[in-house]
Amino acid sequence: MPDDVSLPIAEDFQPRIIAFFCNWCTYTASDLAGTSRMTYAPNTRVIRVMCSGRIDPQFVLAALRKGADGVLLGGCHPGDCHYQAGNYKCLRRFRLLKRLLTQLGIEEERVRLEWIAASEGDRVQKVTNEMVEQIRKLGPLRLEKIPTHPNGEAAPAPAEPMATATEGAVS
Amino acid sequence: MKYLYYPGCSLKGTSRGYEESILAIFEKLQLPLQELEGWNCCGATAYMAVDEIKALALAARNLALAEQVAGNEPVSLVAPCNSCYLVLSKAQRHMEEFEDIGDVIVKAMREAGLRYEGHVHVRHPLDVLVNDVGLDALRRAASQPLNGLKVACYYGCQVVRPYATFDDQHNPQTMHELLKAVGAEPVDWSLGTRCCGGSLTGTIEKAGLRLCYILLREAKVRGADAVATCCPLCQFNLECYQGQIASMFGDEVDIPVTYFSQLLGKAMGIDERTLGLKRLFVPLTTAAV
Amino acid sequence: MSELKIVRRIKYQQELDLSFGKDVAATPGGEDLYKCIQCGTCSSTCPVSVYMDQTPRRIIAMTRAGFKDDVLASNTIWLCSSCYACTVECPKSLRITDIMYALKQKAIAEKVYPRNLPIPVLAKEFFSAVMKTGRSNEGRIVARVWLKTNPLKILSHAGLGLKLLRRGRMSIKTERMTGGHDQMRRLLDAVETARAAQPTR
Amino acid sequence: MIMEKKSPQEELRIGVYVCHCGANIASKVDVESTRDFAAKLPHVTVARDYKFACSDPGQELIQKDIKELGLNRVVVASCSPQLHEKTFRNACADVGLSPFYVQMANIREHVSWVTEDPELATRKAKSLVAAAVRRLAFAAPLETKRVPVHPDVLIVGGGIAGIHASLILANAGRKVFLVEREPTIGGHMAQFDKTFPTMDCAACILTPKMSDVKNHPNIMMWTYSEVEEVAGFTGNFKVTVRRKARYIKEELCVGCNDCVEACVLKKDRVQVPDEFNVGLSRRKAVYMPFPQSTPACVVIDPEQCLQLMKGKCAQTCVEACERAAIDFDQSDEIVEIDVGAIIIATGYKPFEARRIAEYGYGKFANVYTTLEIERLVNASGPTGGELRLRDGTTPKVAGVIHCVGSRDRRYNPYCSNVCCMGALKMAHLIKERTGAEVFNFYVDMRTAFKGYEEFYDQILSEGVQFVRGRVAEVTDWAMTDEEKGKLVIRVEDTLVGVARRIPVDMVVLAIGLEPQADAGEIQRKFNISCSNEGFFLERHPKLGPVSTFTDGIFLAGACQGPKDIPETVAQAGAAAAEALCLVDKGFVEIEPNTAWIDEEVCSGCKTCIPLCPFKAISRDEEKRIAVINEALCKGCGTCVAACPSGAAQQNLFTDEQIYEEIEGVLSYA
Repeated sequence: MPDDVSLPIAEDFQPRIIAFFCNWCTYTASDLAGTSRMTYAPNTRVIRVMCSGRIDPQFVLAALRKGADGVLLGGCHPGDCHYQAGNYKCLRRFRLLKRLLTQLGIEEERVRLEWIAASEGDRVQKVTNEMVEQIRKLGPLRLEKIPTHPNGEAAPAPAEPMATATEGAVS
Repeated sequence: MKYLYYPGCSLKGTSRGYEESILAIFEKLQLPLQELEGWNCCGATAYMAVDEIKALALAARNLALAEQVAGNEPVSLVAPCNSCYLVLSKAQRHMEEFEDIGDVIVKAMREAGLRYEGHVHVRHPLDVLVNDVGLDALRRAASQPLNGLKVACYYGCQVVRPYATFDDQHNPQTMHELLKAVGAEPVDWSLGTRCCGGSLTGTIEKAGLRLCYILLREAKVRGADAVATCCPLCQFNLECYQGQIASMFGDEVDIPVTYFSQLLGKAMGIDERTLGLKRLFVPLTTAAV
Repeated sequence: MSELKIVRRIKYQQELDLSFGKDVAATPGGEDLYKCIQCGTCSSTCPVSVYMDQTPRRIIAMTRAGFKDDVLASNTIWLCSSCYACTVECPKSLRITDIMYALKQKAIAEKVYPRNLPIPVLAKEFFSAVMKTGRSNEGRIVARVWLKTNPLKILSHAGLGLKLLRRGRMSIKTERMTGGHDQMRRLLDAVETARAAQPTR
Repeated sequence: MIMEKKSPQEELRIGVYVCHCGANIASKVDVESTRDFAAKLPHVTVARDYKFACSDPGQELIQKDIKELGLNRVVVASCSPQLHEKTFRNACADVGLSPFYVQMANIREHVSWVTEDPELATRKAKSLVAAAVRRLAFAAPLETKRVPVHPDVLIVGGGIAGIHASLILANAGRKVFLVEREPTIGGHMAQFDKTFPTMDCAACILTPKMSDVKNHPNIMMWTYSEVEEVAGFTGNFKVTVRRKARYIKEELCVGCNDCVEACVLKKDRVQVPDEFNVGLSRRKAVYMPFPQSTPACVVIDPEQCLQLMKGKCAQTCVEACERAAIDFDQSDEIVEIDVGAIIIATGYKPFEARRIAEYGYGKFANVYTTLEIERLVNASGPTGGELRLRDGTTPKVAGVIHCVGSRDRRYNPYCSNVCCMGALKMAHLIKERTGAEVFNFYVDMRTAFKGYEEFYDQILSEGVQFVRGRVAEVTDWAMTDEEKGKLVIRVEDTLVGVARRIPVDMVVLAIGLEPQADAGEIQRKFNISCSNEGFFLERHPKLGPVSTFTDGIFLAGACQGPKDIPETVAQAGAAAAEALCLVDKGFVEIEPNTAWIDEEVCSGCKTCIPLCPFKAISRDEEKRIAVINEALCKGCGTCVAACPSGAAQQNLFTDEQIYEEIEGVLSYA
């Protein structure tokens, strides 16, 4: 972000992070982190989906627009998808999403995609902590600071989730 | 790849023969070593006990100097002394691993006008000879092969412990391979990496000499004509205390203790004086050679 | 026949320093101290444990339990020759050699090392030599150490010294750095300052 | 099937139940404040906290509220839905509320157990509750789908686990396919001489079960076969099996071994190490692994057989076989089977002792593994049961080293569970067979099972010397005259506190258990998970020890983690019962999380069609829209995420539900 919009980050800034975890691997790993009593930063809110392939990029955009400072996506390792290849679909969309975010003036580091297997409770802990640290460094997401479009209009600030940029919906 | 030579204090003192033979064989193999200008003591293990960070800072200065000389070129800092090899490697690793150590050293170096980015590759000559020069080149250079000289290859500790970077930690083979390439016959023994006592020989003599005794006796039991070493302190301990060991344990343990590089040099036809072989207390009996 | 002697062996909790283990665990390489399962691999792989009054395994156990005085008074830490055999063989990856260094440092700092033990003296001699010349000269240092701790030894080793001199392996002339001596001293001084500025160490 | 509604039609009356889970949640999350917070959320009729929501009184409390307060939605803020979602769904269904009107908020695994600060934990719990409440507004009273189940069961691996599970299922009248990749069933147990703690002969108790398998009319025993591919889902798996060419007509061979006698590979140096005797003897190109091999049928090793390798051989074996069972033209056969359930019992791999250089295995002739000793003391083993050193002499002193490759961060950090008892058995056998002095070197003695401590007591009283200490090294250099020519064990006797050197003639390494080398491949093939060390992951460490995260696939034996025979057999029985439970029920209920197309919105762009891994989407050419075949849809939602017009939706995970959840968590983050 340009210098003029970066404000000092408050000491007590608690990043708000939404995590979309697939039911079979990452959500289970997250449960395992719990049963193993691995403490980690309390900033993530996990939303369960059956497969990372279900994660519509619009969910990510909606989360950021509604006040999340970062979004974490979690799926099964390549080759391990419960539905054969949903995670690959997710990866493809994720790459495009990152480009889109950059164009919107949002740091791409605010979104992260991780493959975490059901046995990797420790990775949930590690990735969550890293993600929180990363977002802390970036500071709160201030969408009103998004630079204006080249044609002088403000960047589209989607009003309804369903109305967000359809280019997010790529397969 | 640039090769800088870090002699360390011993190679300028008690183990002159090591320096002489190392420089001579590298010259012969057309990989002349350039001595690092302005180097200081590596920090050595004895000092670690008193002030670890200072010891590591001393090592770090050498690394910084090497990096400075090399500019942007990748650089190998060749340290023939096991102890220097370890301390230099340890400084590098500790600075990466322990943030507080790294911070202090980086800050102190800045004060002293030094900078280290971590690009120096600390190497032992065994590593360089096997992996960069290659056994074939050694074989070609061996104009007077050692004809089955039976050698107990003795690596000591710190070249494989705790960081086994270029050889197997439990069963190192680089010295074996080099000496085999020039016609020697390494004996089968299990003590190649057992400690020689290090500085204990000078501080708690009885404990130190016992360790030397075990090594020398076993080398003889296994029928070795000579022990080959790759560390100044090992060579010193094993050679210079043979008299005391004999009287302390009532057992003759006279056996030549050379540097592996001296044996390589001999096989290359370099004369004994140049190789520092004349500096040995127990002369290398050339009967077998 | 010898006389029957009895000594109180029980340890009362108040005789222990319960933070000792944590202190040692906080030093570089000490981080896995509490993972030790007391298997004794360190003691049996140690080539010097022959002479140790406490095996390395016991040193670990005692350190964890806070037997600070006994640990620092043990000859074990001084017999360690830094061969790293225990460190690489430990099934729980404790860096025992580094822990021994940490214990030596603590003993020196608290001045509880055995009087006749030349190691701390050696270390000091070593340091002053390096400060003076940037190099160490083993022969000279060892001679000075013996002079301070056990002068008789010099006589018994005089022959060795002469042999070394004759073969050009020891010189009367002192080896010196070829430059940068001031820089090195500046560096060591700066370590003091930088360390003092650090909150934890 | 009722499609989900776009927006709630009826008035919402939501009940929120915040569970304490004893102290598991309440010690970190302020449950009272969470309850009060929930009570103020829109549409919440009642909010309560309760000690154990999953208990009977807890469930009754919810049921009572549904009846008395007219609740039509329920939020339970407790543990993971993986654990108790079913419990609460059933509780609500019992009193007439659609089970899909229940929403869990995971405030235990995701909050109280992973958060240090109680205040932040409470905040997190509240935001998850808020999200659950909001999400419910878009819930629909779906119906679960029933799919018929194929009654047959596949068991992969013919060791004691697979054998036991097969027999149970077959005795229950189920048809079982038992697939084993070796030429015989029996697994590692067949290689053992005796079994602890009773010391009964392994063959005596195993071989009757092996022939039961062979003769059971309900068991299709396919040895020398491997599973190639698995498709389908619980209740209806389609499995492809490769039956490797044996070059023997199995139905003709009677195991007379005449062909083995006749095989031209006579010299030891052209023969290969015998796998069954762990390399202690050699075998020919045609061989039978061991006398009681099941099936009693030889096999030809195509990498040894001159005829198969070079096409040139006198074929003395063919001549010798009276029944003309040898068939060099055989090729691998691919078979497809349909099964309703699968039990994986692929076992373990013994730790490779060479990896620990300090113990000198492979370097010193008289260092053995426990498996080798099993073969050496076995009457049908390479020495006919004589325990001799490699030079033919009898050991006078032996050392048994425990924990080889186990409890070691450099190799396997876990305890292999069976080696302590195995090492005690070794001590007993060596003493019994040779009268040698035996030393056992252990780190911690683990004999925790019925009759095991008594076995330890027995071995102690037999005079075996126990040294508590992990051996650092087995070496061949002598310090004393006594040590000359011996193997020297360097160990600290930790109970005495001194280092010792103990000279012995024989060293036995009690090697640990590792996952099979191809466990990763099996894991992917069957779509199950592995734990960090590579063993297959059970669904729940306590309450789902033989289930996997993939419904219909169960685990038995050491493929799930190191275990001994009693535990393996118990687990095999449990897996068989679980499989039986599934196939006997006759149907599976499928979570109704399938996708559907809103016909009015679909533009017929076909984006979704190629995305579906199950080919469940086709195009209705007449209406020019996409159609989802509900029976084929597995509910991943990939098509939903991709639909550019929002026509594709997924039950239980509609866009609205997820947006509500997003807003919900952020409204109180």
